[in-house]
Amino acid sequence: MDLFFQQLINGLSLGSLYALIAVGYTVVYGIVQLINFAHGEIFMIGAFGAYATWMVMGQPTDWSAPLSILVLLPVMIIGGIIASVAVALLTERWAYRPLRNAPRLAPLITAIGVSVFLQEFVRLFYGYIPGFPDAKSAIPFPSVPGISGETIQVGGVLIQMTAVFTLAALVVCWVFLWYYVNRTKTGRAMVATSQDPDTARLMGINVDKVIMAAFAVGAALAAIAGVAHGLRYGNIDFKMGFLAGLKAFTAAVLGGIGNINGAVVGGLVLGVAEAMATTFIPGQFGSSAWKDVWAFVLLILVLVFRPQGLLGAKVVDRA
Amino acid sequence: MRVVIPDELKIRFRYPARALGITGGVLMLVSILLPWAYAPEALDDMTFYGAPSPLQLFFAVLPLLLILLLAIPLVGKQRLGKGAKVVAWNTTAKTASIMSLIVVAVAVAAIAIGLGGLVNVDPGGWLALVGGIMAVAATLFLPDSPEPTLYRVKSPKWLQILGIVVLMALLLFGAAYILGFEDADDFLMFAAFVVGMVMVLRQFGVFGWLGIAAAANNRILVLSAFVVAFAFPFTQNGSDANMSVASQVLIFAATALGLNIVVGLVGLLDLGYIAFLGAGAFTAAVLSESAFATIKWSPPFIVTVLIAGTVASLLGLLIGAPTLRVSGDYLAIVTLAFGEIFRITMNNLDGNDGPNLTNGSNGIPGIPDLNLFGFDFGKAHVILGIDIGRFANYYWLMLVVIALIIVVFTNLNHSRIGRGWVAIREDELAAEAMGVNTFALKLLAFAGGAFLAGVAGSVKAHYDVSVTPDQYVFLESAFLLAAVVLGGMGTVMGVLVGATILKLLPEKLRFFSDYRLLLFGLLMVIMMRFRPEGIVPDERRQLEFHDTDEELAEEVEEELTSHHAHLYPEAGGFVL
Amino acid sequence: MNKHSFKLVGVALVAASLAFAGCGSRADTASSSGGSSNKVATIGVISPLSGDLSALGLGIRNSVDLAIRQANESNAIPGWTLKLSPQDDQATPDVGKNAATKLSSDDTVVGVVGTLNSSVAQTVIPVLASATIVQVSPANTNPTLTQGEDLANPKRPYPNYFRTCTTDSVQGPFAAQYLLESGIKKVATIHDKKAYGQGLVEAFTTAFKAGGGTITDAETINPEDKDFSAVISKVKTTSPEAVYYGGEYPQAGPLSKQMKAAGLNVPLMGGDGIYDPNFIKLGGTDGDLATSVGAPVDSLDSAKAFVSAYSAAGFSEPYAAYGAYAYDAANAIINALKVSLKDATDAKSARQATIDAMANVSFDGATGKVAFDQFGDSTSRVLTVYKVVSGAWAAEKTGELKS
Amino acid sequence: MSSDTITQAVSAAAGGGPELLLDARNVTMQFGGLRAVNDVSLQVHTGEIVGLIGPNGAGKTTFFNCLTGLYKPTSGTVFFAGEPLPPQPRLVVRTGMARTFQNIRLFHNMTALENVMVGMYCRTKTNAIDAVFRLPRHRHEELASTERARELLAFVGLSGTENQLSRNLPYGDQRRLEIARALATDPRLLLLDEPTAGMNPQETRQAEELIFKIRDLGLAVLVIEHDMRFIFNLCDRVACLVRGEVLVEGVGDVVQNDPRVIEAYIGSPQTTPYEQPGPGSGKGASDA
Repeated sequence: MDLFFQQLINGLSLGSLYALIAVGYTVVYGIVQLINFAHGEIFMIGAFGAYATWMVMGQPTDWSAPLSILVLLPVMIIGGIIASVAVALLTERWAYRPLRNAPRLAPLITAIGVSVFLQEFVRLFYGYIPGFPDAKSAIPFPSVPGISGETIQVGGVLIQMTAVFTLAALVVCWVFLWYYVNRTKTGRAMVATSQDPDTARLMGINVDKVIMAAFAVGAALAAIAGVAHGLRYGNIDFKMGFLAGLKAFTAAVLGGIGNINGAVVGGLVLGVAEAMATTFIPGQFGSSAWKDVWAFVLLILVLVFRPQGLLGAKVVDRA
Repeated sequence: MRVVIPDELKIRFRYPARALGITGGVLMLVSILLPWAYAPEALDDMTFYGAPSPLQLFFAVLPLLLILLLAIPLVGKQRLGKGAKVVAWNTTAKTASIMSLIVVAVAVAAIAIGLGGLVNVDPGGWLALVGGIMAVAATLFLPDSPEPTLYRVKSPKWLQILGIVVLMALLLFGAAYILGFEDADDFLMFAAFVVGMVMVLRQFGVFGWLGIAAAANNRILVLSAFVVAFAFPFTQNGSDANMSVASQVLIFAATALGLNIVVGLVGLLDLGYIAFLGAGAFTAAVLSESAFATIKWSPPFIVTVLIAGTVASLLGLLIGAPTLRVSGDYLAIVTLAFGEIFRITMNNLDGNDGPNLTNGSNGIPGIPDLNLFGFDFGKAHVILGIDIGRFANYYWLMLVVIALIIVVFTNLNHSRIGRGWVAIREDELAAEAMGVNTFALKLLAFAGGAFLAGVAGSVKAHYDVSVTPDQYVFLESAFLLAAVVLGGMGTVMGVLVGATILKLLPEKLRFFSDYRLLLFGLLMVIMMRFRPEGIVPDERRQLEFHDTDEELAEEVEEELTSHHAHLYPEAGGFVL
Repeated sequence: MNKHSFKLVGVALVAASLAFAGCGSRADTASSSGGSSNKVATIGVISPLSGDLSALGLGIRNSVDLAIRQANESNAIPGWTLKLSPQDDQATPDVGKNAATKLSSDDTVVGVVGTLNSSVAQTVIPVLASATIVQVSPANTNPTLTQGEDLANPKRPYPNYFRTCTTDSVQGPFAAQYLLESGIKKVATIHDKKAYGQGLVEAFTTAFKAGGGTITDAETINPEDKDFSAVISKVKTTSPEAVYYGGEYPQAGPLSKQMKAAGLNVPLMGGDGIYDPNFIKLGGTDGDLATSVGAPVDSLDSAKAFVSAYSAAGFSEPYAAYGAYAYDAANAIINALKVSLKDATDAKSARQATIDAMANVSFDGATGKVAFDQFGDSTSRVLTVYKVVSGAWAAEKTGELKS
Repeated sequence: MSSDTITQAVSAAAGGGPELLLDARNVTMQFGGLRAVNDVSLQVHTGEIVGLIGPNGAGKTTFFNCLTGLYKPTSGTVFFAGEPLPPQPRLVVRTGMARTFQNIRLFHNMTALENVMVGMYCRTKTNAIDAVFRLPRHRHEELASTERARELLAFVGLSGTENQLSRNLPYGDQRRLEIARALATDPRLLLLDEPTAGMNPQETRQAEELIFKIRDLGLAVLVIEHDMRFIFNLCDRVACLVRGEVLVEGVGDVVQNDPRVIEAYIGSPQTTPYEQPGPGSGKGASDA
């Protein structure tokens, strides 16, 4: 039973990571019907941005735990968010916006191009920043005292502080999103645009701005996920966005793409499913080598039996 | 960027400009008699007086054309007769001068970079540069000429055929020559020259004329294209180095053509296409006589090909059936996920995490060469006194496979099914409401494309000798897609061009191999933004991407009308 | 720069280039190249010079370059000048094959060092074999490359293929031997399903069980995995005393870190794939172990010589994990060439003789004694166990594998 | 249009001579809280032209979509030639019902001829094998369809436009091309969604003639239209749909003079309980 709860915790914390990234896919899709294939790379950029912030701060490693959690970590997160939001807005402006009226294939192909470009750009040029390590292979992510390596024992279950951080980040972001979508002007404009862009435009909503806001919100969450990823695994690399992005998209579809709650639920379900598959599928196919396969099989099954996703593909109306 | 010179200036400086342009051309011509480089290492040794190198001689063609283009109109409109209107003299001259300057610039840059500094550029190079700049400046002052109407000129059939034959011969020569370059700088300069010639001839109207000639003599065009492709190995003097590249280009092109049915004709984005190639390759490997093959049954290759294609298309059905019903966007990601599933599964079927089918990441090595009807593909054969090696054998086999795929591609495209595909691309709902079975048609394309990839994969398995899962990763799918996008969605020629560029450039320009993927990502973005229809566009596709361009619509229509006989041929023939 | 000086420089440039431009004609090109009458033999390198694995590939290229420079300086083969021809395989079989074809159609090529990846080797070897060019790999660990598909009845598939690194079947048992001697009897194994890791774990498992140990759990991960928590939780329930990992440092470092974070405080042990400073940077902790071939570099004179010569040569990239093996591979070819080129008129005709001479090659290299058995495998069985001590690798025990 | 024809058709329908082709029974279509079509029943017989009128938002197009399989009605059944309607649009077409769209949905980048040939898709049988190997079936069908497509273009008055891209055709011609494309599916019932929208009077007259020509071929026609004069000239029977319900149904004159219809269109004196139709307005309008 301990094993079950242990895997549940493992799955939930992995799932929160997926959920944070999945929200970005869902918000953007809800508004422009574009699968922003490069969103995984935005997540990667967030992690590298946070790392850069840490470097700029003089690589602090010996701060006390409270100071680290209250100052170092927030500053790193903000650095990551700035980087990823900037890149997301630039790609929106230069790559996607000119194609808004093009056939659907065009922005999708562009998105793949952007994705490859961003990966390679980081790989080739990150190390050119003076004093920065070469990003051609994995870079060790700084550990934050008080979180990295700390654990809590609950019964027979060991909970890592990084998992607690990821889950907490998800909850905070979720609350923030609810507030943003339901209580702010831009948020409500977003809902309106997702339901009917043409009417929204006629009503005086600046659709360009709303789309930019959607990209920015998604990127900010992805950056937080990037930091969580770095803390959790202790290293970051230029390829980390590919699989994570794919899984997050799966999570978004699982929950119902276009539905923010769906993205969160989908992420958590996917994370738990992966963890459980490793433990409870008997025989050779239960090996962890198959867990990605099970995740994608889940995606295909959802598309067959419930294409609208677990919570239904609603527009971004309720966060 | 467009430099606009006021018309009054153009009229006032009409004659001086022409004279200046001719002078620039002459300077460039003279420059090849002078050394361009200080040391022989750069390009193909341009250090001599009075003895131009081959690349310099090639280059000289451009200024020569420039001089002719500028000088001929001087004889007067009356004397030129019809020629005055048929050819866009001034615009072509402008193109020729710009292209000359670009080639010179590439050469000068290559010398400077190759030898370490501009100091190493000798007077000849500078002279050519000055001449080029003069010519460009001068031709900017010439009034624009109307579009060339060379293609409207009626020409006898023998002339048309001759045109096609000359084109094909040039193609063969160019291919052999361009593959012969070892150094990136030579290659780049020659490539710049070729692009320059193509632009000049296009501006002159030669391609318009050739297009008509080709449409009128379709069979001859197809036939001569294949004769040329077939003859290519004979130009290699038994050397394998280029045949290896050439045969890989063909395998890549064959797969990209299959993908083009899915992406180009139906408009479905398949990001896991490489998995179908892999499925074919693994099937063929497992059924081969390799000692590592896990199934100890080795049918004749003809049977293996069919099984490989069937396995791939069954996988296509398995993925397509659930996803083709939902929005096309999902398909992109599901196929991507499928590509990953395929790779991981092939990795896992190693007897450890699953039944042993593929030996896991070790793959299946030692696949023997093909032996069809007693013809051993692994052995060199002497034909016409020239050694035809292993790679050339596979090259020919792939040529047959490509021919097959092209026939499938064009014949399906020009049929009831092809019309259904276009309808789906244009307006799926309307197509469904008009009784088109959109789901079945999409599935047909998807599974059919997979079948062709499976067939190509089964040849690739024998050609590669070993099949491992890490050959079939997402990046390869992205490259295939790039070949389609770059070349032109929905066209055969486009994909052939795209595949050649994407395989050949990295092979010849190894110095930028680290930047290959970066450029590739950038290329996709730029193509989608500025030329989504690709290098060799399909007219209809072009219209779809430029929905508001009415002028283009008129143009395409004119084209369609003039090609009508060719689009709806009398029963029988197939068209390219 | 003002106008005047600009003009001056221009005039000077033109004058200088007029003066120095080669004043010959095209006809006398042939005689213009160098005065030396030495014949040229080329050693090729096929390794990833770009992409993910370029650090390893460039280290290989540089080390071969070093060996060739040294041979030319000492005039190791009288009458012959050795040349290097490095080819990028981008770690992909297709590209590797093109590189091999290119080398084999160059008549001066007499030997090739490479490849890094076993999968690339599988397409490269047949091409070089048909041209009878000797190939020595510094890094391929897949046993089937030398012993054929049936390891129980080994049969050499390609006579031209040799390697200086040891195969998995040597390292695994040595690790088992070490753990048993240190009193560890319960071990869980994890590997990344790649040829290297899987082979290592299989060899380890056989030897460990034979020595009386128990394998508590056998798991696998995907090479791209980041999250090992599920696997670790599973392994933890079987309470092993150590974890033996078959794979490379990019996964092993984080794995070790996540193990400790999840409360599995036992050492992680691996092969030479994790014996890299990056392993520690990425999360390897004190007490983790690795085996590597040969005696420690600072205990071997030939190794010290290599390290100092490498740094003196001024390469911009480090020699990395396989540099020393590549250096030995190049020297093995050079040693064989000393025999085969002695009476040869041209390089191409000496190819078969070079392969034949490889069997008798024996010298002290950077990784220890270099010689090949009847399959083309390295005969060296000296290995060292290294341990992470206060954040750095330290030699723990050097010994010979008892077979 | 003489009144003879109308009486003829009506009496024929009453006498049971012509076959009952379309029989929609109590069709209701609900989107969330919005009931777009409420309990609508409608019958169309062979050789009959039936009009469907109603103000904007009355649910005419939604009703069309229910008939042609684009929507699955929330409740109610549609029978075609005695059989319940298959659930998919393309199967509906096969049973013999074809439609045009309110906002023209031609395949813009195909030529007129190709557009019509797409319509023939469901009546041809060439499969992939035939097409790839150019087997006789492909060749025969291809020739026959080209021939038939030319005939149809001529029938709707578009001879000579075969190779023009449909996007380049004048607006009126695009409407006709859509009709030709629908005819190419060999329908027994043709559904026209506002066939004269945006046309000038002359074009409207031509459209009228075309529809009569179609009826004379033995087809039934169901037309949605705003243009009152056009519809009452044309139709044997007219149904007026308001807020998703059938307000009145009957011969043209009857409907035309019904005060409720006039009201629904023109608005009403203050005393009337009905409001201007529009989304979110009061309770159901029908008291029939």
